[in-house]
Amino acid sequence: MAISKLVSGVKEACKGVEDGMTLMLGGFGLCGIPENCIEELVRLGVKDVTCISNNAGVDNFGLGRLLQGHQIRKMISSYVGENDEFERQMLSGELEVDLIPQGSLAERCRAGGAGIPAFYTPAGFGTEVAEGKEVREFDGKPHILESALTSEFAFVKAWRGDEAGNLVYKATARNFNPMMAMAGKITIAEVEELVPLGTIDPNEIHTPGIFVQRIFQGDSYEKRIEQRTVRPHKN
Amino acid sequence: MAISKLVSGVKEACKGVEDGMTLMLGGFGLCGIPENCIEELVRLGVKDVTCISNNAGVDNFGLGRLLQGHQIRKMISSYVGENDEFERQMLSGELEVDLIPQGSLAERCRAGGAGIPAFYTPAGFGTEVAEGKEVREFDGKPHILESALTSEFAFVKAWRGDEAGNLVYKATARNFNPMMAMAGKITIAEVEELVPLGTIDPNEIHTPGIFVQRIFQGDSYEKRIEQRTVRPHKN
Amino acid sequence: MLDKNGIATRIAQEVEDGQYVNLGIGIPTLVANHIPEGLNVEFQSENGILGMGPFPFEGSEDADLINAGKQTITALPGAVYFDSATSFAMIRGRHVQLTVLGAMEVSETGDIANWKIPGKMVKGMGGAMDLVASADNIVVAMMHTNRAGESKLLPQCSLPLTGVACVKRVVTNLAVLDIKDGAFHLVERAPGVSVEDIRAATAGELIVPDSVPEMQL
Amino acid sequence: MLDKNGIATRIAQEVEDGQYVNLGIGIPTLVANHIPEGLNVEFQSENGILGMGPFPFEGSEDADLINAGKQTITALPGAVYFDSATSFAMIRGRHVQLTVLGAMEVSETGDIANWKIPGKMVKGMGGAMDLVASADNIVVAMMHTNRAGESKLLPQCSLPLTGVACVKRVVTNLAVLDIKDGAFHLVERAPGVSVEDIRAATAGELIVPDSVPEMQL
Repeated sequence: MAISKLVSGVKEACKGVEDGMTLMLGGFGLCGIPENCIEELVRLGVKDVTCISNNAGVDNFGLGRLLQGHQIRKMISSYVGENDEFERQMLSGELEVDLIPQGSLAERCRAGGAGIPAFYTPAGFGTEVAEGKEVREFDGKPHILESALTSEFAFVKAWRGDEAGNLVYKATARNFNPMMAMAGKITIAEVEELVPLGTIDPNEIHTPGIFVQRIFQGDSYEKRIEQRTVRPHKN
Repeated sequence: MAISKLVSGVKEACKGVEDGMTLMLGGFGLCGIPENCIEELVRLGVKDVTCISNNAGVDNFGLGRLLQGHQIRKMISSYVGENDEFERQMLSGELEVDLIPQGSLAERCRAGGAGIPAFYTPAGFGTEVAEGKEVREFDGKPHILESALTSEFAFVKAWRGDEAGNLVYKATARNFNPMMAMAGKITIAEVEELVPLGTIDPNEIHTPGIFVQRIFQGDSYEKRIEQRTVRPHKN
Repeated sequence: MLDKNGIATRIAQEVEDGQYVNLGIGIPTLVANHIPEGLNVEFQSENGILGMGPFPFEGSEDADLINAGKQTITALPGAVYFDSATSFAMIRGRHVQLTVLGAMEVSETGDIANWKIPGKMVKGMGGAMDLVASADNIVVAMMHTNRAGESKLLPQCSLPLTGVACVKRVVTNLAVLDIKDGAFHLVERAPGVSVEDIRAATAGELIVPDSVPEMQL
Repeated sequence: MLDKNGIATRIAQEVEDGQYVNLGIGIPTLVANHIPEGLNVEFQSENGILGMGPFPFEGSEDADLINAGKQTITALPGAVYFDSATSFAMIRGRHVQLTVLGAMEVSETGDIANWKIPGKMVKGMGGAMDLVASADNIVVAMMHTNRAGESKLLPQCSLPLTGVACVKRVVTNLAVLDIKDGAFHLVERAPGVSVEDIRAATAGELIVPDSVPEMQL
């Protein structure tokens, strides 16, 4: 009875992505990013895309791969500090950048997926972020009106998934993935492990399959660590 | 290191609830309602309270118990159709009733917990619900502005919980409980089973303990079924 | 003329492969029993389940597993539970593609009234206002006339509205009708029901094409 | 004069038993190492964890478990993972009670700038704008002057703002200062630092009480 979202692999999953489209990509830093789809977008060579993603990867991994090929026209992000090529393209004017507060970014994606066209938040009042936006006081405190974000495609990465599109994320690799899954007109989920239908306890699913249009198991995951910090073993 | 929310039982949990307060109560019909706390509110005899709850229980169970004692001054609900005493009190004017769309109720509680003072929704446009509310078009479609709901106390019921206040709900007993947990200034969680800290996989927690101020294991749960529907066994 | 199960059978034909469907209380609930074999459809119940299955076998009822009508149900493989905010995110965000619900009145402009009779019956709108304000595809399942024999398909609703200009199609015991351009357009007749029967039972403007096929059930 | 760990040690004294605390990148991260034994405190990292523990032992790093500074971390018993929307619901909804973050500039009216140097450095605000707009209790951890020796405690911020009238307390290498009534109020001196040193390094209006105790570290 379940509606199957299973596709054969990354190539079938990314069918229909075209130049100039708006794409959402889950992940925080390099944690929980859709590695296989990003590589396929590099291979496809789509140009002039707008990417909505909390970060922009590093120079040679994550969204940095798309920046290298000058495939991105505009980034909508909250923090882009780990990427020299990004900074170069932005300061030179090649790359359009819309920086927005992280909480507003998350909530705007959720709103887009939830049919809430706009909401008020205190974040950014009195800053550049508020420019051109409606300000209204609630309970004596000024708030700004933020609008929903949606995208033609959303790329998310989960730990486990089933053919119904149900997803479970691992630890902090969850981050923006659930909201972006909601906000994509076509949401493509790549998973580390595809499990048989009925394997995942329906109580423990993070993203219900209704939000996912295509799912596949990624061929391989590098899962690069950006800041490896450790403490010494006690001897 | 975890901050303990554990209290000795329902009496300690309900300390501070006073006449005239606004209370949120989780549950859908009789499913997932805070049975032990409701009985304690009956015992305490608090009066003139405003109850925010999707439903109003049945005549002799759930919130119907508070209605019997005329303890409720106002109900904020989406559906109250299973309760004769409710209808009698409402039609006679004893009970003030604010009926709001179920999705708006859920989202208004979430907004209250999430620091979003107001949001736009299409639900209720052109109906009584929209009276006195701002209307604005987004994408050519009219929406109404709905405000956040919060409460002095929120009572939620979970399946499992730990002393940090982390909660896991079972099946459709989840319903309004997570959003009300977020929206209560003091949130009281009663659980069927209190488990040791670290027992619940941090990936599988529905309500993070930060939203819960007091937790206890309920003495007993009747878990009454409102509409027992079955199919015959194949012989 | 159809009975309630007949209406449900006809509405089941509206359901397409791959759709997520929300069924309201009453006749709409029966639609689930008439979905053709092999059609992949998932039922959402707004209290927090997707992948709703049939009623449980006697003795396996679970008080924690109910539908929006508070009936005990089961979950199919691939089902998922979620909270009410997420449930209405699915509905408001148009992820649920088809909504079937009952009505007391429907107007020729697609307004619907189904939640309140002032001074008499005040049960509340539940999720209906969110559902009708959101879904692209809203089908009303109801009897063509009320118990007093009065038409429920009206020029204007007399009862408090649930939603404005939202109903696309109405399936009754007498007919299938589309709503567009401010009128009811007769699409199909129920078996044994004449166009004149339908005209007599419809108070709103009724557009009748040259030929009106009988429903194939 | 304090070093970075000294500032973190002093800020740790601001943390109260039973608080949920968000620590920003840089000096604030160090605060976690200086919380007194026996104090029950949980650290939230806005990328999606509550109950953050120390760095992992070498060899047990998990790429899927990081903090907002993208550092590998561990989770303590009772920890919980969540998505970014829920994370900022905790922050915006004032469930996180204390926020410690760095700054490039702070004004005497409590404005803060820490995310952008026009034409030079544009890293983005990350979660800082949400944090400073929301928390009841915002403590800034920073050096009193920048690398050029210029004061970072100003009458007005010159850089693009992160938030307006939100900072309550500043802890620097030289002093603890409260912000109220449009001025910096000197609360404590760092060991070996004189009121005159602090006055010389503070460009905004500084109110000095009759007696200014030295920090107890």
